[in-house]
Amino acid sequence: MATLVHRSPEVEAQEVNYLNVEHGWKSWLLTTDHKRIAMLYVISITLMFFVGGLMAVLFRINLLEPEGLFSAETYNRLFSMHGIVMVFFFLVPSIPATLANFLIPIMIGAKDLAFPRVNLLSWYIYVLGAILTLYAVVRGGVDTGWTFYAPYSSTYSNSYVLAAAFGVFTAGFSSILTGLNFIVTVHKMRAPGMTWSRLPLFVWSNYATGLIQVLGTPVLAITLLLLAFERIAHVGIFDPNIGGDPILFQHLFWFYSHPAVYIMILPGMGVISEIVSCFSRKRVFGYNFVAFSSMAIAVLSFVVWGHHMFLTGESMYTGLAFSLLSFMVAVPSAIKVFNWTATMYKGSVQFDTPMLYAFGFIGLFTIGGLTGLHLATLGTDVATHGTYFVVAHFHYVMVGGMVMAFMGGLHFWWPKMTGRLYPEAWSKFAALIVFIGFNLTFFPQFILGYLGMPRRYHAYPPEFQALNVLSTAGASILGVGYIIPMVYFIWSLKSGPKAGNNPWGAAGLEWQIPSPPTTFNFDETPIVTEEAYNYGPLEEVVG
Amino acid sequence: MADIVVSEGHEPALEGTHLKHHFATAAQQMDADTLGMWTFLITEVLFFGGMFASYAVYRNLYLDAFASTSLYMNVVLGGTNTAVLICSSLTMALAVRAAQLSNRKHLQLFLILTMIFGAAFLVIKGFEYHDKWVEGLIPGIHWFGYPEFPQYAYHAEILFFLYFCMTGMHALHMVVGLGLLSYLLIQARRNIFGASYYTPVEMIGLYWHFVDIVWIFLFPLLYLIGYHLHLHHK
Amino acid sequence: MTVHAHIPKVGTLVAVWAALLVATGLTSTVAYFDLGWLNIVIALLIAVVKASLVVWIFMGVRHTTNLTKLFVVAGLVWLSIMVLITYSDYSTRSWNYQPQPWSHAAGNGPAAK
Amino acid sequence: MLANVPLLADFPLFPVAASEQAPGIDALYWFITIISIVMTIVIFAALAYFAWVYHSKRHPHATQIEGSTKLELTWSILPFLVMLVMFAWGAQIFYRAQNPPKDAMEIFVTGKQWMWKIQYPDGTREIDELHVPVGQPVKLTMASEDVIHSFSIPAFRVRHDVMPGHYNSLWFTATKPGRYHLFCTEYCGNQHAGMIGWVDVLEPREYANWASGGGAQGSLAEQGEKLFQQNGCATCHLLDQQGRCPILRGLYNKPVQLNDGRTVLADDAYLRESILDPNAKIVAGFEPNVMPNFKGQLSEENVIQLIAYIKSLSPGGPASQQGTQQPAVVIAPRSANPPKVANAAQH
Repeated sequence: MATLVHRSPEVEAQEVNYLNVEHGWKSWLLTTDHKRIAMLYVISITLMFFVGGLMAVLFRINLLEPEGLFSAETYNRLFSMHGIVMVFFFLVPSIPATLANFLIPIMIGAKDLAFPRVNLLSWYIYVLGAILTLYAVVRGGVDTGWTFYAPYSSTYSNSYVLAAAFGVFTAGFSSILTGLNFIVTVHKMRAPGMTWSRLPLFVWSNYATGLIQVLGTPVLAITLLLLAFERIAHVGIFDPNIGGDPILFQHLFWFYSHPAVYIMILPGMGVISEIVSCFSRKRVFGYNFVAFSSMAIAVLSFVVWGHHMFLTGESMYTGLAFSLLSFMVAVPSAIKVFNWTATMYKGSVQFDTPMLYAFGFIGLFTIGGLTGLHLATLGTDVATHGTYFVVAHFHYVMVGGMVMAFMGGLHFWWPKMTGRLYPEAWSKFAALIVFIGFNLTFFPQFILGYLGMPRRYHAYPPEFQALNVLSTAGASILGVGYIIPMVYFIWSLKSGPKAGNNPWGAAGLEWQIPSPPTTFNFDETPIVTEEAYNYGPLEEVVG
Repeated sequence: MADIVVSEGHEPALEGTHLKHHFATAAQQMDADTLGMWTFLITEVLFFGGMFASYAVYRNLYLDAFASTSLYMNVVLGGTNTAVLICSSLTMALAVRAAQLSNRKHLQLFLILTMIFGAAFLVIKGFEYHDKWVEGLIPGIHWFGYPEFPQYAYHAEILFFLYFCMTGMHALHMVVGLGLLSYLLIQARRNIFGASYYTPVEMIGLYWHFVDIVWIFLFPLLYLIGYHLHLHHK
Repeated sequence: MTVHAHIPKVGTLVAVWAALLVATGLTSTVAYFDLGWLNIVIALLIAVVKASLVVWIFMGVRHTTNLTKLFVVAGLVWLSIMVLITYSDYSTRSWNYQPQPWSHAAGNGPAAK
Repeated sequence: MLANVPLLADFPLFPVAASEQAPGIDALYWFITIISIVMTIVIFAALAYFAWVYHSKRHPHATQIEGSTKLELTWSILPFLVMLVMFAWGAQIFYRAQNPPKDAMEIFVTGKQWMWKIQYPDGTREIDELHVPVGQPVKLTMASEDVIHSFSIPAFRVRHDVMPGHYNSLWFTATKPGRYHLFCTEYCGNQHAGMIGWVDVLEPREYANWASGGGAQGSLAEQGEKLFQQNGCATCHLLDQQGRCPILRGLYNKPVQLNDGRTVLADDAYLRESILDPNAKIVAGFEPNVMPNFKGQLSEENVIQLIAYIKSLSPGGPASQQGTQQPAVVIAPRSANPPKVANAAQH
C-alpha cells in the first residue's frame, strides 16, 4: 500500500524495538512513546475489566435464587460498581487508549501522537481516577447505579458516592486528552500522500470517537461536579425540595452518556472494518460510506439522548423528536453492517481467530442494534424501559459488540504489538466459548425483560428463576472464555513463536514495519501513494 | 540502527531547539499546538455549557425569583471586574505581540500587567464572596432564608447555587491562568521566546482570553437579571 | 520563522479594548431600563458581540486557518445543541397537560410585565 | 399466550396481556421483533453464504470491488422508511398513553422508599395493593415522597416514572380479572426490589363489594376536609366570603390571575405547589407571607387529600374532576361528564 523510501534490508533483522530499547520501571513510567503508553493502558484496563467482571460474576450468583443469595446492600453495590468500572474504566478507554493509541500514528505514517506527554498524562489521570474509584470500592462501594441519578445520589444514598463520582470525573479528563490527541494527530501528523480518503477506517472511526470524547465528556464532568456540590452542601439545582428538577440531571448526564455509547462502539466498528477486509483479502465495500457513517454517528449521537427519558415526565413533544432522531442514528450503523457483509462478497475468506471475533461482532451487534428499535419506539419503550430488555440490549452492543471487537483487535494486532504469535487452536476455542457463553447469558434477559422483570433487583418473583439460572450459567461460561486468552497471551510473551512483520498478509502501513516496531515506527517518513486496503487492483464496479 | 533511538539523530535542528522529535517542521508543530489548544477550549466551552444550560432552564421557570437576587449582586464590583478582565485581555494580547516582535522587555511588562489585573479580579471577587457570606447567601452552608423576599426563598437558592458554581469555576480558571502566566514570566526572563518561538505565550493567551469571554457572559446573566426593577430603591 | 505569524497592530488591539469597555457600560445602562423580554435579548446580543471581538481579534481567529474557524463554530453549535434541546423540553412540557386553550401554563416563558 | 400452556405455566416466556392497551403494544412489539428477526436472518445467511462460497479454499483470489452507491442508498433509505412506520405507530400509542380519557376513575399513588401507598377517592388506603375494576379506565396520579420511582404493571404494559416534586400519571383499562405484579422499575435504594406489589383486577360487582368495605375514615375529600380544619386553613380560606386568603370554592381547574400578571391554571400541580410553598405564586390582590409553609409538614398523601377536598368544592366544573364525595359515581363507568366539554378541552 505504501512505499517506504530507502528501506534497508537490515531493518528486518535488527532486534532493537520499542519494548527492549530501554529497561526498568522508570523507562516505562516516564515513557512518551505511544506504543509503551498503549501497553500501560492494556495492563490497567485489563485489571479493571477483571475487577468489573468479578463483580458481575458475584451478582449473577446472587440471582440464582429468587430471594437473592446476598443482602440487598451488597447486590446494589456490586451492580453499581460493575457498571461504573466497566463503562468508565474499561469500555470508554478500551480500544482508543490501547489499540488506537498504538496504531494511529503508525497507520498514518507518523512517529508519535501530536502530544506524547499529554498522552502519558492521560494514563496517569486514568490511574488516579481508577484509584479513587477502587478506594470507593474498598471502603464499601457505591450503590447508585452507574447513572448516579439525583436525588438518590445527591441526598439519599449512604454509600461512597463522592469518591466514585470524583473517580469518574477524573477518568473523564483522561478520555478528553486521548480524544484531543487523536483529533490533532489525524489532522496534522499524516504522512505525505496520506489523504483523508486513504485513511484506514480504523483511523476514521477513532477520529469520530475523539470528537465525541472532546465534545461530550466535559458535560459529564460538570454534571458530576454539580452533583457533588449538591451532596456536600445539601442543596442544589437538582434538589426537588427547592424547586430543582431531577430531570435536568438526566438531560445533562445523557448528553454525555448517550454519545458515550458511541465512544464505546465506534472504535470497535473500526477494528471490524480492518479485520473483515484483511481476512477477505479485499478492500472494504463502500469505503466512503463506511467512513462517513462514522462521522454521521458522531454527530447524530448528540441529538438522541432524550430517548433515555421518555417516561420521566419529559415533554411528550421533545420525546417525539428524540424518538425520530434515534431512528436516524440507526441508519449509519446499519450501513456499516451491510458493508461488512458485502465486503466478503467475492472475497477470499479465511477463518483466523480475529475473523471469528469479527463474525461474532457482526452477529451480536446486529441483534443489539435491532433490539434498540424496541427502545427507540415510544410505544414499546413503555413496556421495555427499565427492564432486563434494556440490560440485554446494551450488553449485546457493549459486550457482544465492543468487547468482541476489542478481543478481535487484540488477536489481530497482538503479533504486531509483541512480536509473538499465540496458539491458534486455543484462541479459536476461546472465541467459540465467548460466543456461546455470551448468548446464553444475555439472550434469556430479552425474554425476562418483556416479561417485566425490572433491572437492578436483588430479589425477584419466583417465575423468573429459570431464565435467571440460565443467564448465570452463561455468565460462568463467558468468564472462562475471557480467562483463557489471558493465559495464552501471557504465555505467548515469552514462548510464542516469532510473528514476523506481517503474519496475516495484511495491507496497511503497520504491517510493513517490524514486529514489534521500533521506537519511532519508521526509519524514514513513508510516502503514501495508494488507497487503504489495497489487496489488488480494482476489478469490478457494481451498480 | 542505534540512530533511530536517539531522538535528535535524524532531525537536523533547522528551526532552533524547540522542535520536538516527532514533528517534521516547526510549522507543523505550531499548527498542531494551535489546533490542540482550540480543541481544549471547546471542551471548556461545553464544561461551562452544562451550567449555562441549567441556568437557562431555571431562569425560564423562576424568572421573578432570579430577578429578585439582583438586590444582592454588587453591580459596581461586577462591572469593575468586567473592565479589569477586559484590560487584562488587552495586555495579554500585547504580550503575545511583544513575543512575536522578540521584544523581551515589553513581553515581561505586559505579562506582569496581565497578572496584576488577574490578581485584582480575584481580590474584588473575594470581597464579593465575603459580602455574600455576611448576608447569609451561601446555599445550604450559610443561608439565612432570604427574608426580604420570602416568596422566592426556595428558587433564589438555585440562582445562588449557580452563581457560586459558575463564578467559582471561573475564578478557579483564573487561578490556573495566573499560574501559567508566572511560568511564562519565568521563561520570558530566561529569554526563551522570540519571533521564532512564542507558541506557549500564544497558547496561554488563548486560554486567558477564553476565561475573559466566560466572564463577559456571566456578568449580564448573573448581575443584571433584575437590575431594572430598582430593588435598591424600595 | 513560523509560517502564519500575523502581528496585530497596537491600534487595533486598543480599539477593541475600548469597544469592549464601551459595550460593558452599555450592557449595564440598558439593564437599568425595563424593556421586558428585550432586556435579556439585548444583554446576550451585546455579550455575543463582545465575545466575537475577543475571539476574532484578541485570539487571532481572523488570521488562522479555516480548520480553526470550523472548530470554533463547532464548539458553539454543540453548546447550542445542548442548551436549546434541554430548554425545548421545559418549554414544551406544558403543551400537553393543559386542557384549556385559553389559559397560560405556569412557568411557561418569561413573565409578562 | 405461552404462559397458558400447562407445561410452561411456571416458566413463562411471554407476559399475559390484561389491559386494553396491551394487545396494541404487543402488536407493535411483534412487528418490530419480526422485522428484526428477518433482518438478522438475512444478514446471518449472507455471512454464512459468503463465508462458504468465497472461502479461500474455494475462492483463492478475491475480486476487488469499489462499492455501489445504488446499493448503499437502497440499504439506507429502505430501512429508514420501515423505521418511520415504527416511529409513527409507536408515537400514536404513546400519545394515547399520555392522554387519559376524561371519564377515567382517579386513584392516587405515592411512592416512598420502599412502598407504594394507594389512595382511593372513597378514602380507602392500601399499601402495595391496587384494586381496580374490569372495563373501567383508571388514571393513576402519582407523587414521590423521596427519590425517583417508576410505577410499572407489566401485564398492562404501562409504566411511568414517579418524580419527586412533580405529579406524574398513567392510565389503563384492565380487561382480565386476576392478580398481577406491580413493580418499581427505577432504582430507588436498598430495598428497591422490595417495592413489588399486586394489582387485583375485579369484576365490577366484586369491586363494588370491595369498595363498600372501605372508606371507614370517610372519603378522600372528607379526609381532606378534616385536614383542612386541623391545619387551620379554614380560618383564612373562608368558603363563601372573602377572607385573608382566596376562596377555594369553584377554584379547581379554573384560571387564576397572579399578582405578577401571569395567569395559571388551578390544576393539581398548582394546588400542590400552593400548599407546600404558598409564596411561590400569589393570587392577584392578596399578600404574600400570610399562609405558613407546609413543606415538611404535610406528606404527599395529605396533599392529595387536601386537593381532593378542594376539588369537591367545584362540582360540575368544566373538566376531569370527579364527584369524589360519592364513590359510586366514580366506579360507574363513563358517567357524569358531558363528553362535549371533554372533547373540546383536548385541543
